Amino acid sequence: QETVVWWDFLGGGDGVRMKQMIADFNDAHAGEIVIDGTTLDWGVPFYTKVQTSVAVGEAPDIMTYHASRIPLAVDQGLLQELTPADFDAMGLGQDDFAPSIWDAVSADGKQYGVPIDTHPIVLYYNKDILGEAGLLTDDGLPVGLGSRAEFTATLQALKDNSDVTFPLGSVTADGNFMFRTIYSLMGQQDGELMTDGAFLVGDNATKLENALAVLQEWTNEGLQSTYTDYPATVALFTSGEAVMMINGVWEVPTMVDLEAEGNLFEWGAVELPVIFDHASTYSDSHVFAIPEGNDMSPEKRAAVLEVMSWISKNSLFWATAGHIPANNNITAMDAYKAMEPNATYSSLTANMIYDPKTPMAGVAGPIFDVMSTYFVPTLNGEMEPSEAVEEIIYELNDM
Amino acid sequence: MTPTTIRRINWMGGAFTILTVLIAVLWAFPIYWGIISSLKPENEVVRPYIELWPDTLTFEHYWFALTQTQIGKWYINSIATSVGVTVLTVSTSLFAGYAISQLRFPGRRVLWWLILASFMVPTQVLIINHFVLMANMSLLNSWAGIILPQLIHPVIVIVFKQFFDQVPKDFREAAAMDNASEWAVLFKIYIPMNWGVITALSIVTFIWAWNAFLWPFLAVTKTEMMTITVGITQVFDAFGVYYARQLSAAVLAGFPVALVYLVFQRRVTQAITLSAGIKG
Amino acid sequence: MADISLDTVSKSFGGIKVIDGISLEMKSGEFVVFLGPSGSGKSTLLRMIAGLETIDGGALTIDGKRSEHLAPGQREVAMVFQNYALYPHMTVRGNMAFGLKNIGMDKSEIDKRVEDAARILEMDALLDRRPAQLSGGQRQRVAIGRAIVKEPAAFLFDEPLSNLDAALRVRTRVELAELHQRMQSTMIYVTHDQTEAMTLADRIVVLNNCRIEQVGTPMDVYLYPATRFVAGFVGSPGMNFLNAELKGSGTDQCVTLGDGSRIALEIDVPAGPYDLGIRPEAVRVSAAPAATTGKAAVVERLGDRTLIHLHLEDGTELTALDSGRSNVVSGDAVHLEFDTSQLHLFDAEGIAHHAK
Amino acid sequence: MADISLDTVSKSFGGIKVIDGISLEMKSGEFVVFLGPSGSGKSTLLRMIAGLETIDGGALTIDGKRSEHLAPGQREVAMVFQNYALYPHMTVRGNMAFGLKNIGMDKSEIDKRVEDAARILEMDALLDRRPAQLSGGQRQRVAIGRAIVKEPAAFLFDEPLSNLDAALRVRTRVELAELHQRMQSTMIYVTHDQTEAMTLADRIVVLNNCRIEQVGTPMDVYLYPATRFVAGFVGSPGMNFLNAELKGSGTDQCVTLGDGSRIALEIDVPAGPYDLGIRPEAVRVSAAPAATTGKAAVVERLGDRTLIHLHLEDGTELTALDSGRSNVVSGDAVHLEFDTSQLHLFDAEGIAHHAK
Amino acid sequence: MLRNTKKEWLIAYILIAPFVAIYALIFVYPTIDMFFLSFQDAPLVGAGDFVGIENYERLPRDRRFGTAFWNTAYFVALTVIPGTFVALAISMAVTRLSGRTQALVLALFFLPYILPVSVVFRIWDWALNFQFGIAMHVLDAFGMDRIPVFKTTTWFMPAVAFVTIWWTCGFSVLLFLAGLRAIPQEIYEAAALDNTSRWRMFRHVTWPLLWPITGLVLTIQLILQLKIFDQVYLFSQGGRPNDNLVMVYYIFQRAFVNNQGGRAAAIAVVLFIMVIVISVINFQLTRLSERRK
Ligand SMILES: Nc1ncnc2c1ncn2[C@@H]1O[C@H](COP(=O)(O)OP(=O)(O)OP(=O)(O)O)[C@@H](O)[C@H]1O
Ligand SMILES: Nc1ncnc2c1ncn2[C@@H]1O[C@H](COP(=O)(O)OP(=O)(O)OP(=O)(O)O)[C@@H](O)[C@H]1O
Ligand SMILES: [Mg+2]
Ligand SMILES: [Mg+2]
Repeated sequence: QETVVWWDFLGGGDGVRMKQMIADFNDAHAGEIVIDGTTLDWGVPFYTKVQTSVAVGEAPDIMTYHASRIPLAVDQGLLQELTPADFDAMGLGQDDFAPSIWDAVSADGKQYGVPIDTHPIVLYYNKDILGEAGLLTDDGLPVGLGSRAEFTATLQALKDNSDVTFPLGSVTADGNFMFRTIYSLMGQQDGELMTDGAFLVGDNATKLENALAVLQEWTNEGLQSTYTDYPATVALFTSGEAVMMINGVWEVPTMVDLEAEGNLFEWGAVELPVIFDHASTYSDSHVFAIPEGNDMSPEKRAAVLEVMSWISKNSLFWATAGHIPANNNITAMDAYKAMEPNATYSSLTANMIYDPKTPMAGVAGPIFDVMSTYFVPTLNGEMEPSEAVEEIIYELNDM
Repeated sequence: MTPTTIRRINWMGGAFTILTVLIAVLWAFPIYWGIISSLKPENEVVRPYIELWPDTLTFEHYWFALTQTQIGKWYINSIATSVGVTVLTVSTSLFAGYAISQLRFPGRRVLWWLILASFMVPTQVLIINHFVLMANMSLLNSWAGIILPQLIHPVIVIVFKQFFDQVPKDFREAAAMDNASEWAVLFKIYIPMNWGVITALSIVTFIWAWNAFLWPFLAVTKTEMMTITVGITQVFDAFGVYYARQLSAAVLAGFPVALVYLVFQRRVTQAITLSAGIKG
Repeated sequence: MADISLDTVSKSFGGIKVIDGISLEMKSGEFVVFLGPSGSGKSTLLRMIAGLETIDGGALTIDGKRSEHLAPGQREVAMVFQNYALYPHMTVRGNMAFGLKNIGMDKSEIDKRVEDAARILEMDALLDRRPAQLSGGQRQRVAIGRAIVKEPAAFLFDEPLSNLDAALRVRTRVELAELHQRMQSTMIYVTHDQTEAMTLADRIVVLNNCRIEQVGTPMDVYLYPATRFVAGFVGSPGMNFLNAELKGSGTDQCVTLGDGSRIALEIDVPAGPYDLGIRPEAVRVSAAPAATTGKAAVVERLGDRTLIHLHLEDGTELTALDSGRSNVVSGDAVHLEFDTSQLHLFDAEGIAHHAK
Repeated sequence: MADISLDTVSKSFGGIKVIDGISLEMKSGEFVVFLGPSGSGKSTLLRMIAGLETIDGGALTIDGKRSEHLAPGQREVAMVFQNYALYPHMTVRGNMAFGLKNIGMDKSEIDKRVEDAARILEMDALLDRRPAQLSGGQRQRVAIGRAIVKEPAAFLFDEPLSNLDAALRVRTRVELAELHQRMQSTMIYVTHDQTEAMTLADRIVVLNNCRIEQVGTPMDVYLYPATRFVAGFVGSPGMNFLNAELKGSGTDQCVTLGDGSRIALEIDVPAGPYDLGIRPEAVRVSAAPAATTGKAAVVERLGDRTLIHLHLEDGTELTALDSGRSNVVSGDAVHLEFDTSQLHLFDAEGIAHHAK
Repeated sequence: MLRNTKKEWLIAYILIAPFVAIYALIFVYPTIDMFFLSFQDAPLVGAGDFVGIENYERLPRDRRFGTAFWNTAYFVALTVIPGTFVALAISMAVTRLSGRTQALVLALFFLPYILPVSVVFRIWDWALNFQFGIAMHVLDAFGMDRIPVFKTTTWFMPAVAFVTIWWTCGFSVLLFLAGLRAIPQEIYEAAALDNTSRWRMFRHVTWPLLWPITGLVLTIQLILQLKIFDQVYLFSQGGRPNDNLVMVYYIFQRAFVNNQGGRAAAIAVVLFIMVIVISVINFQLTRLSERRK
């Protein structure tokens, strides 16, 4: 029997689903393979641990990773290559994944991970309150998703409704998280972080400033929660204090579970509103990877590959965690197409954008780190957007 | 002052006492608040008003922490490493302190000065090198790796030395007249005589070791090897609203030291003053 | 019980001589007291005998055996320390048995000795207590018991009473004297308290400045002090010292005091200036005009005696001892008479000469 | 300088009475000593006068002014503490000036008073030292100086000599007596040392068990103790107590001791069993057969006196005082004579009756 | 005493051997190693290249180093003296109590000290939570604006300093109490007889007599707070760590997050030297003031 040591950073509603999948996997492979799973804190702490554990040869056998961070990981030599033979063994291949996703796990023509999903951010909303306020369309969507003015008007209308504390719940205390929203808003203006290895070239800086300005306006007008950290944001939304919330699809199961317990209002999730020119949503992928720095027996490696393969092929269940499975065969299934609320926001797959492919990018990577540092003061009105952009450019170029 | 001064002072003293007690209660209130919050259902926890006693008292979060997390293993790790640090630190320091205090040997002064000097050096600056050293010795993620770098407590040697210095040399001489060997002097006279200090220092060393954060945090990359103080901040369902759960884990982590303190209050107090070089 | 002899022993600490060629014979069964002021080397000398200090030069013989190179435990002496040095974590029994256990003595023999000692010292009931549960006097006895069980050749005491309060000190002093009478063992006893020395000793060794000033019975030392130092150190209230001029010779010898008064005496020294020593009890208050007159400054009534602190006409201070019912009051002019047989003259070197 | 009077004052600590309705008058300029064993409430009484302990009931009048509710600083008394309680961080000058500064006295007046006090106590040279740089005796003087500068109505001393070594204690005692003679101020002095009380006091207040046992001059207290307690507490060596039976009346009154010997005496009490008290100096060694005979157990030669600890035939212990040159040695049978005018009988309640 | 020198040496060496071995391995060697590493361009684990003083040369230009340095200084300023005063005030209040009340009050004040930092973090993170914290409800009740204490740079250091004082001042309180108990009651009585007012009593008696302890507390606090890491790290999580860097945090970030062992070692050396210099200055000051006495 092989024990596969597994690390992930899936702590939210999707973490519960992943634990279920691990349990299912263990049942299905009783006596052959057993997964010994650990969930670590998301972000910097997780990647710090990975880095040090690889450095000292104490790495796990398999871990989740963000596709956006793979270039950095490859650069640091943290990951083992997955050879074509490995893919054969898994019964998976390029054809099973969308090209953009496949590309995201490749570097120098080699593969470093098995993508499992894409996970964009979406707009969650409280149908009960919006309905009462008359702000729900006939399709049951919030009104005003079409433009900045309309959406702001919706928020303002909610604000004027005295029962509402926060029209919008945003993770304003955590720059790491806000990176997703802001990068989405840049995408709506076709902005680029990196152009040929240079940062925020040309009017990209202005686009960033625009994105920040919108969010700061919402803060200044009292339309969104300030200094709210991640758990508080979720709590504000689920307790009804915030009517809408921008968050990852991975919080879907939280809602589903609370609703099942009868502890939640009528809710929905939809693609981000179009604030600027066109729809665009930042997205990333969860990927399975095998870290360097652990001497695996061929048997162990085979077991690890089996884990990856099994989860990829069974990722219909993973879709109940809100994510969009990366495996084309799953998304093609009817069962998936009927799944709610995934269906409501499935349209956004066409509008997804990804991090630039560079060792500077990625969750908890250097760009991410520098930018997030300036988001918190800006979003909470401590710093002017223009000043923030200036500082960001200075620091990015200083790296 | 008027002839009624004495009475007025008494009255003011009473008021002052009540004030002191109130402030003390307020001082410890956050601890109470943490504990009481951990006993509320999650939806009560986030109610937007102050609720000093839960509507529904629940142990579900404790149950969750104890069954769904590795807190049991962390407890074992914490106990094993804290006891290890305590036993090793106290015993090596005891022997060293005794030798420096009572025996004459070449190198004694140099050793003493080194210890005094290292008293000021922050071990925090050595984290990198400790990490590399432990990695090279393949001790990361092991109890030994957590314990070893925590063994530098020059202050314990200093306290022991001072204590042994204070033992009147009459005892040593009485023992010599009693035909006691050098070992008998140490084990049958000096150690039992100073048992109070030894336990006091052991208790604070234990508390320090239990509360250690930085090094155990760095030295362990595997969850099952974490100590409880590190574990509760590292491995948690950060995504999602589980304040009460986090608090229940915190209560579990703080409980043993709080208990040790409440039981050995006087010894802890004594050891703290000793560790600052004040004779209790 | 043993003879102990010191032969020109000496000792230095870091180049400073603290014992300077001392020779001394102590006979078996004798109670010898080392008396001297603080720092005179009493403890050092005792500790050299015990083996707690090395002997730099000279020979130590205990019971006929050369002992200066023996370890403390092997010299067959037992010591009672000033602070008793009882092991606080052991019971009284444990304290007494510790030394015997260390030499691997039979358990039954140990028990026997401990119980015998406890009986002698009347502390059977205390055997299972710890030192902290004992009073000062009881601790003192345990310390002695710890010495007794070893059945040593000699007992060494280093100021064993100095930690007791005044009343207990007096009582324990008497007990110690009785113990010595009963056990008849050699005892060497260090003290700076002349009363203790006087009351306990068979022979007193007066030490000063690393040297022996005088060796003699208590009354010898009191009545015929060898030096001015001894005269001043022994006796309470202390001896009066007055500047005096010895004149004449043979039967018309006399000394003149500062106030001009003359006292006839008989003594075998050449005329010249001396310090005249006279104990307060030899200065008597007389009803009729006598040798000289003083003014009572302070009168201290002790009940059984009265001390009168006087100033002679020239300001010389003098203390006289009067009976308990003395009717002198402060401010009185008092006639003084001197017991001429108790006069001592001290020459420039401090050597004493006693009047006949 | 002031009269101080206590009128049935009492005091409890947590329900336990430690001062039980004590009344006492102290006259201006008097030197009163509170004497008693440890725990008898001496310090408490003194501290009640000083204002450091509250007075639970009764009245305290200082210089005609009801004072029990005044703060300590306002009672015009100054206190010298056992450990001196000098402010360690201030110079001698600072220590003495502190209290004066507190009441906002003129700098020049402060300087004058400090310097006067320093002159009286002969410590001009020490004014700029700190307490740590002074010897025990010098500290003692600073403490007194601190009291003097306040020109208080009364000086209160709580065992001021107990931290000094024996020789210094005797010397300082004399100095204190001289100081009192010079300043003529009211002084209340607490001690458990009867010698100090005897030598210093104008009047002694003997306390025991929260009560006054006797108030009187030193010689009163010594010669005519009011109770058995006082008789035993005052005097060193202590009074002998023997079981005795008083028989007869008028001129053929006599007491019979345990050994059967009879002593004739004249006393105004009914026949019956008593404790007979007699001071050692009233027990005389006689050459010829006398009142009774004892066996000398321990002979303590003090030089000027000799203490003979005796056992009478029936085992009763008795101490006799003999002259310094006594030739009694331990083991001798000794004839004893009693000074019948110094006999005391104590009845069952401990009340003393003195022989005529 | 008669001593068998050879045997005594042997016993002494046996007794000190374990300590010396650990000391050499865990203290002496890593200290030397730290200096070597600071001259290298090296990852956290693994070989590096000698680069001279390059790692040091970077520091003055390094923004984050500046942040870390000044934040550390700021933190020390916020904790050391205020913390000492708070402890002094508490101990003055506690020392006048007696019996059970005193024991209870002291226990309440001291309890935080024995808690692990992560527990302290959880408690205060919860009490000061911007959305749900009880402190915010209290502010609401007084009609004041809520304060996002751990999320703004203005409030972060003061808040962490506050929590640190709350957490550690029990230690100083004990030292002060020991100091206060060492002042003989008689001195206060003498002062009472000297007509001393409450303020003068504190100013001229208690304060000067407590000064040695105060100096000790200040020294211990200074050296301790220079090494601040745990609280800052924990409270920064999910916030804005780069604004809140302190020295040890920066060492950690360089070494463990950025995998730059050499650069981290250079920062460590700087902190090491800072602490040593401060200790030596402090030691000299104490000696000086002692000699003055
Ligand atoms: N271990 C030592 N090192 C250096 N000098 C010492 C040592 N022990 C004693 N001395 C010195 O030797 C001299 C005699 O000391 P010792 O203790 O024998 O005096 P003492 O007569 O017992 O005095 P006391 O009555 O104070 O006990 C003193 O001057 C003392 O300072
Ligand atoms: N603060 C206090 N609280 C409780 N009991 C006290 C206090 N102070 C004194 N006592 C008790 O009051 C009694 C008298 O004490 P006090 O100190 O007056 O005795 P003392 O005669 O001065 O004794 P000593 O000679 O030992 O100083 C003792 O029984 C003592 O235990
Ligand atoms: Mg001595
Ligand atoms: Mg007293």
